[in-house]
Amino acid sequence: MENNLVVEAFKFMILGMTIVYLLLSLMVFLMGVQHKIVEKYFPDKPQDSSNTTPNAAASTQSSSSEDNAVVAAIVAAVSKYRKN
Amino acid sequence: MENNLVVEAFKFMILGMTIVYLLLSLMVFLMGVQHKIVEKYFPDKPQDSSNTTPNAAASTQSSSSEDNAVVAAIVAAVSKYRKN
Amino acid sequence: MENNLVVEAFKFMILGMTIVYLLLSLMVFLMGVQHKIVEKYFPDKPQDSSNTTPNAAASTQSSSSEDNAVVAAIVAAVSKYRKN
Amino acid sequence: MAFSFSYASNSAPAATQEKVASEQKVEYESKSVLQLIKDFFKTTGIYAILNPQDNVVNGEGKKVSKFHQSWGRIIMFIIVFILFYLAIAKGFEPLLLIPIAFGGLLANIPIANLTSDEGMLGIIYNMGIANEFFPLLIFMGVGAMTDFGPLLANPKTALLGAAAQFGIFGSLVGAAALSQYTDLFDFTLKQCSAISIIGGADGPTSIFIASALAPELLGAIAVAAYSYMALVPVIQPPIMRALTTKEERRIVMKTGRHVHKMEKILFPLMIVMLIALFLPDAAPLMGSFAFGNFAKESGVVDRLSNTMQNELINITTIFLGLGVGSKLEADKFLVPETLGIMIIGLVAFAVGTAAGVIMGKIMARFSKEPINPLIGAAGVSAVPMAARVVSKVGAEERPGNILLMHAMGPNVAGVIGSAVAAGVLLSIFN
Amino acid sequence: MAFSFSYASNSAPAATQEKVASEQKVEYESKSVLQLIKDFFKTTGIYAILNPQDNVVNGEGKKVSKFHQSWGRIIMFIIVFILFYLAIAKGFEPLLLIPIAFGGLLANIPIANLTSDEGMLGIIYNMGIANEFFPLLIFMGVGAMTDFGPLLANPKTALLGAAAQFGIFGSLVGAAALSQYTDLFDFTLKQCSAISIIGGADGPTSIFIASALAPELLGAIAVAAYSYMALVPVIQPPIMRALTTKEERRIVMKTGRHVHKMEKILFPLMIVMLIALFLPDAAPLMGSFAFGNFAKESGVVDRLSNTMQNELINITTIFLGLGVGSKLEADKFLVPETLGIMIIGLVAFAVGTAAGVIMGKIMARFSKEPINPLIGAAGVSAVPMAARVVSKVGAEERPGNILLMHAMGPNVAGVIGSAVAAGVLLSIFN
Amino acid sequence: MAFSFSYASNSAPAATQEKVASEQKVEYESKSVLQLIKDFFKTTGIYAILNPQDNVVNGEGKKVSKFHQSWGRIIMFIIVFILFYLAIAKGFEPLLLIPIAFGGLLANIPIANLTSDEGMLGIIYNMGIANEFFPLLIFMGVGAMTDFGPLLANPKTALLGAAAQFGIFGSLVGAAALSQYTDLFDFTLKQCSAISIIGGADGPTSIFIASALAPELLGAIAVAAYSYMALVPVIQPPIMRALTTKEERRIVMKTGRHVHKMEKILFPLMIVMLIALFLPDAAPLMGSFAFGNFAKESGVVDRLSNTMQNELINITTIFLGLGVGSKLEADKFLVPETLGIMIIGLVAFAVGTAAGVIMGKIMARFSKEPINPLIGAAGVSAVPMAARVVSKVGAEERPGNILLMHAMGPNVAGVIGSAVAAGVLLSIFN
Ligand code: NA
Ligand code: NA
Ligand code: NA
Repeated sequence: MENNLVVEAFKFMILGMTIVYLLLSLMVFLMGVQHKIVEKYFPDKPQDSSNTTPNAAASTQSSSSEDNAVVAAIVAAVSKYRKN
Repeated sequence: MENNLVVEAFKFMILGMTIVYLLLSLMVFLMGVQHKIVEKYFPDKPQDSSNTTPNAAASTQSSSSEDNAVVAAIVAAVSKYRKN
Repeated sequence: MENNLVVEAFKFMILGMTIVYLLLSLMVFLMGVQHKIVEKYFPDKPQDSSNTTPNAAASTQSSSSEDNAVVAAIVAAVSKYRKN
Repeated sequence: MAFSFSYASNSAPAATQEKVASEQKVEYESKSVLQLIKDFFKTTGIYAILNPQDNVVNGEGKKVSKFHQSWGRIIMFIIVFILFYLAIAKGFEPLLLIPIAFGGLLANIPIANLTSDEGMLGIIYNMGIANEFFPLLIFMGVGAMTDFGPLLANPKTALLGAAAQFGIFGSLVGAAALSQYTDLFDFTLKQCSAISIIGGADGPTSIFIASALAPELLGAIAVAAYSYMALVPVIQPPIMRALTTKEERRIVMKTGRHVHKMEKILFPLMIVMLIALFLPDAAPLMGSFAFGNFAKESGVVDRLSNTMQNELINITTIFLGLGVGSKLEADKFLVPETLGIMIIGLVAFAVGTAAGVIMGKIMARFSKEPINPLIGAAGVSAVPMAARVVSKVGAEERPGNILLMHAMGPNVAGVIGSAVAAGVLLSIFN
Repeated sequence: MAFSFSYASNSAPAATQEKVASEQKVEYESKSVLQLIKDFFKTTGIYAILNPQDNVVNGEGKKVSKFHQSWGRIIMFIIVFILFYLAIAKGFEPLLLIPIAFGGLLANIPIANLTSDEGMLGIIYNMGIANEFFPLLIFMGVGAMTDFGPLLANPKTALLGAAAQFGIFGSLVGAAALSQYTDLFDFTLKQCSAISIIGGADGPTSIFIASALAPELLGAIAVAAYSYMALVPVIQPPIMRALTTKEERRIVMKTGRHVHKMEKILFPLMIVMLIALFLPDAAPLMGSFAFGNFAKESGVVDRLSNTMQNELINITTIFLGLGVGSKLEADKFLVPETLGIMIIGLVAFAVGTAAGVIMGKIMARFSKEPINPLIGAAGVSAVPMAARVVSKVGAEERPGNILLMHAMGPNVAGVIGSAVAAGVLLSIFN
Repeated sequence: MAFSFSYASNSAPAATQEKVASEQKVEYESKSVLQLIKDFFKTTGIYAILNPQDNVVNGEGKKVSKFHQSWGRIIMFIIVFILFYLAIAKGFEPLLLIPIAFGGLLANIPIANLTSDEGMLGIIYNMGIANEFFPLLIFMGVGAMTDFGPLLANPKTALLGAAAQFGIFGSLVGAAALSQYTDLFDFTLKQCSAISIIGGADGPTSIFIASALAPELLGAIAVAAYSYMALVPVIQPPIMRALTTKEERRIVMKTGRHVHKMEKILFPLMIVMLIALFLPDAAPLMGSFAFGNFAKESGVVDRLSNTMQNELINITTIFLGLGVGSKLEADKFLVPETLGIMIIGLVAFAVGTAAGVIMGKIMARFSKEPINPLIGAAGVSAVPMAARVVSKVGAEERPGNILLMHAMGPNVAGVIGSAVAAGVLLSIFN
């Protein structure tokens, strides 16, 4: 009645890694398509430079980043108040 | 068994508009009474000028107002911290 | 069937005040022990001066403290943004 | 008997634990890799969309037609993408349309069944929409943001807010007529009432009433209400211009009087007492609204007032939006009734605007002080958008004529008027 | 049979949907306009107040007397207006009295029945008061706001916080005596215990214990607790002056020692371990409190600590207040017991203050370092108000003698002492 | 009969009230002071720990062994103190470990039974963990904090995030082998799957899957997941160095291209559509994540996006931590399975890292542009810690070589990859 767990788990691995790779490959492909479409129909207006963003992404989730200067923080506070 | 909807709806309209007008008229009347009472018993101390307030009311509910200067925002931040 | 409430309440008082005193005395004792342990194993690095803290404790729970200067508030805002 | 014994001996743990244990027993049957992949494919959304089944049920256990399982979902995906476009590119009430549309997007994902009682959207819906709680929290926050100063400075403008409620009752008659005399729609009186409240131009009120009177129409009503509120700058100006002369639109109004702090503190209490005495059915809505406003004007609980205006309303907005969005499931939204709701809602809006402007003209005639009839249009609520539109239309005719402050009076009165109208409708059906 | 068949054929949808459908069937009977207006008038609050009925039930389905339907509501409206006045004009603990009183205002609106399980206030009550959850969240926030530095600098002042709990137990005996020997009140021991905790001068503790031991008295206990906490500057000084000599009040205390960060981090953990080992019945209260304090002192989760001190406590305060206010319904509040609660609560407060001061005098006699007996009064809790009052009374006798810091020790110890007393009472009845 | 009559006559009130009344009847039997103290001593935790009983049940009504009542609790206290130490002194994911460990501390207090359905921790658990809601709110907030710019700038790095999921599936096989071939552990396939997801290095995903597939292992899985996420800087570098040459680690990557705002707005929608079409079982996780990200990138609902990133995620984190901590009760945590979970989790992490790095080497070989294989290690998720570790290890070999930006691509792709893997596992068991 009980299955051989290892055999089953191995099948899961094959299924799982296949799906993960397929889906992320499809995602990679679609990112490319999307990039081309955007490039064509939205010629580059004010661009976000991706160089600066990772830092922001990195700092948000950690509570220990002390990189921001006082001025930056005030600007952030101010912009928050503006937005609200 | 089923009523004529239009006739019923029409009756609702008569009832509804009557109540809306009555209640808001009563409100108007009471605002006047309240004004007189307040004027009599609370001679005008520091007054809120209603001229300035609509703007505030307008800005709070929208997320797009960019009227406030940086200074105003800092003051707001500061006063928030004081209050908390 | 019904007890004499006063007698019962009196017993509760004896039990209650005994436990309150015992537990808080034990707490006092342990605070002393803890102080000695900390003093021994954590020779005094940057110390919190307890002189200044009560004020902070007092002000947080009330909404009426107006002691902080504008500068302090900005610093607080800034440090909040840094922490987040 | 034997089974029950062995079962008992295997599962010392209590109820909860037993359930887990028994689930684990039947958890999984061995399959070949090929079978596994085949089975996996059957759990994909694309399979579900291409192969609609007979026995698929929605979050409420109701059967879903094959159309709603396949093309229906695709159409809904297109609709939510249009809503995203309108919210982002056109600035249509994004604070609510984005969560609602995203909720709609998630609700239409096949297989996942996120709108069931155990699903993410169903949990949210049951948390605060089924019981009508979230709209009240929104109203609390809106109350804490509202300044009744302009209304108190010029009380009689409240009558403009009363007139605009004709949008609600007029369209109620219209909806009834469509149901009675056409075969297209077959709304009940309750449904007609829930739909007509769109004319109140007040999102939370619409959601509150729809939850109470016609939850099956909630999605369409909410989308219509917020869409038309966003369309205020498009819908209102032509009506305003058509009903007024150039001279009327050029009227300059006098600056309002000073309003004492005490008047502002007492006003929300007066409102609650009025409701308590004359229209208890509006008590949840007006009570929440007045509580928020009182917290703000009292001046002694700024912590709470700020929380209502910010964190609490924001969190609630996120949940309200997603929860309402759960009603954008294809089988609930893609029904003929939705079209009716859209049409009636639009008419209600237009009629409310017209009634407000006409009332403005009447008041202008009989008032000693000059009144610009345009401010009547703000009576439909849609705070503060409608008041801004008034100011803009007024300034077109006479640059520098700032009507914003004067329009805020009818505008906030419109919120009260809509809640009163809502209370009347509830009282009829209670 | 025929009905059941036609019913079934008309309502393909599942359970929920069927309910809606059947409701719609009986939704509305045609009426003349006159009848409609008459019926409407019967749903007004003024009609309900002027024409109390026999079969009116409150939110819990309990019958409400005619007095409580009519004059009762009016008296309650007056009472909540007085509470508003006290909160705004006199600054009486507005953060809780305003939501509580507003909840009471809404709870007494006739017809609306906001305190029923489906009503706005009933939803809030069941969300976090019936299960005693909200007071714990408040305690978490208070813990995150509390600085145990002054207590750690001078541990033996904790004994002053112990002494002040005599207010609880002394008034427990008093309440029992009133019940036993007078016909005015007839409190059970559980009720006596719940009432006497007012002497702990700690709002959330009072609400927590009242929910657990005597939910039927919750409204009055909460109002008494917060009112007397607000009255600390009025109640305490005369008692303090009566029990101390001018010389004693002039005593200057030495500046406390420095407290190491590590002591502050360890303290909340020590508290939890003490409670775990000796008084598990106080675990919810002290566990929440210690969690908040530990989050703050650990220094590594400022995000969470700030959230506890701000958004979370604010949101909870709004709900706690409204939910407690739901117990200010006339039929629950306007009962003889309320008067008893008010009297016993006041006595409890006074006795607690006196016990603290007397303990202060005893400690002053036996201590090597100078102790100003006034700081004993801060042992009743009511953080930080009681400590401020001590400082003020001290400064009256000797300007510049700042006792605030020294009074904070007994003050925060009083919170612990009250929670311990609460735990003992719970342990007796569990 | 007589009793029932007198009972009825004494208790006019309705159901709820009657219950209170009857409770009060039996509330308390008179006892001597000595008996009272004796009884009190029996309600202390120290008595419960020293005298474990046969019939003690945990929060779920399941019997607790004598070991788990006595030594078990003491061991758990030591474990949570170690967790506190690691969180505070070593900075191990304090935002989650501190609430989890404190929840564990409270859960192990004897007598108090805080994990029962009426207890503080049980209330929290049922509020949002039993129904898997809290992890989704966390994911919403994480989505609102995540910037997909680096991934969009270099899409193919997503494949590194795919490779690292081998940690999940590899350790699933390992867990199955341990269960099949050893007598130490006896995990079911569901349990193996829930455990292996630790290799995804994503806290909310782990908790979500554990709630769904193996709630009985939730505590251990959550602690393992967050502990190993915190240990990323310890676990990963040796593996990274072992699998790469010095030359490979010194590779400098080109600066990414500019990413258009529109790409960022469309990306979360693309993700949802992919999930809707191919993996609906991942819809709750990826839907929440995409909603948060869409709210942020849309740029028109900053109020909501900020709320998700701050108040909402903070409040949820507090509750999620305490709720998960409730599963650290001795009788649930001190079982052999926990050891197995810790071992398998560590292996999963290591294997995932290795798979990512090896995939990095493969991609480096076939790519036209230079790729530093170290960035593959970031594919395990653990955002942003893993990316920082990559940057640090890279900078050791070539100071000034900032890989952070390049590692963020696989890092965020790892989050998606883990959610996909989780969805596949759920789809197998649904
Ligand atoms: Na309106
Ligand atoms: Na106290
Ligand atoms: Na991952």
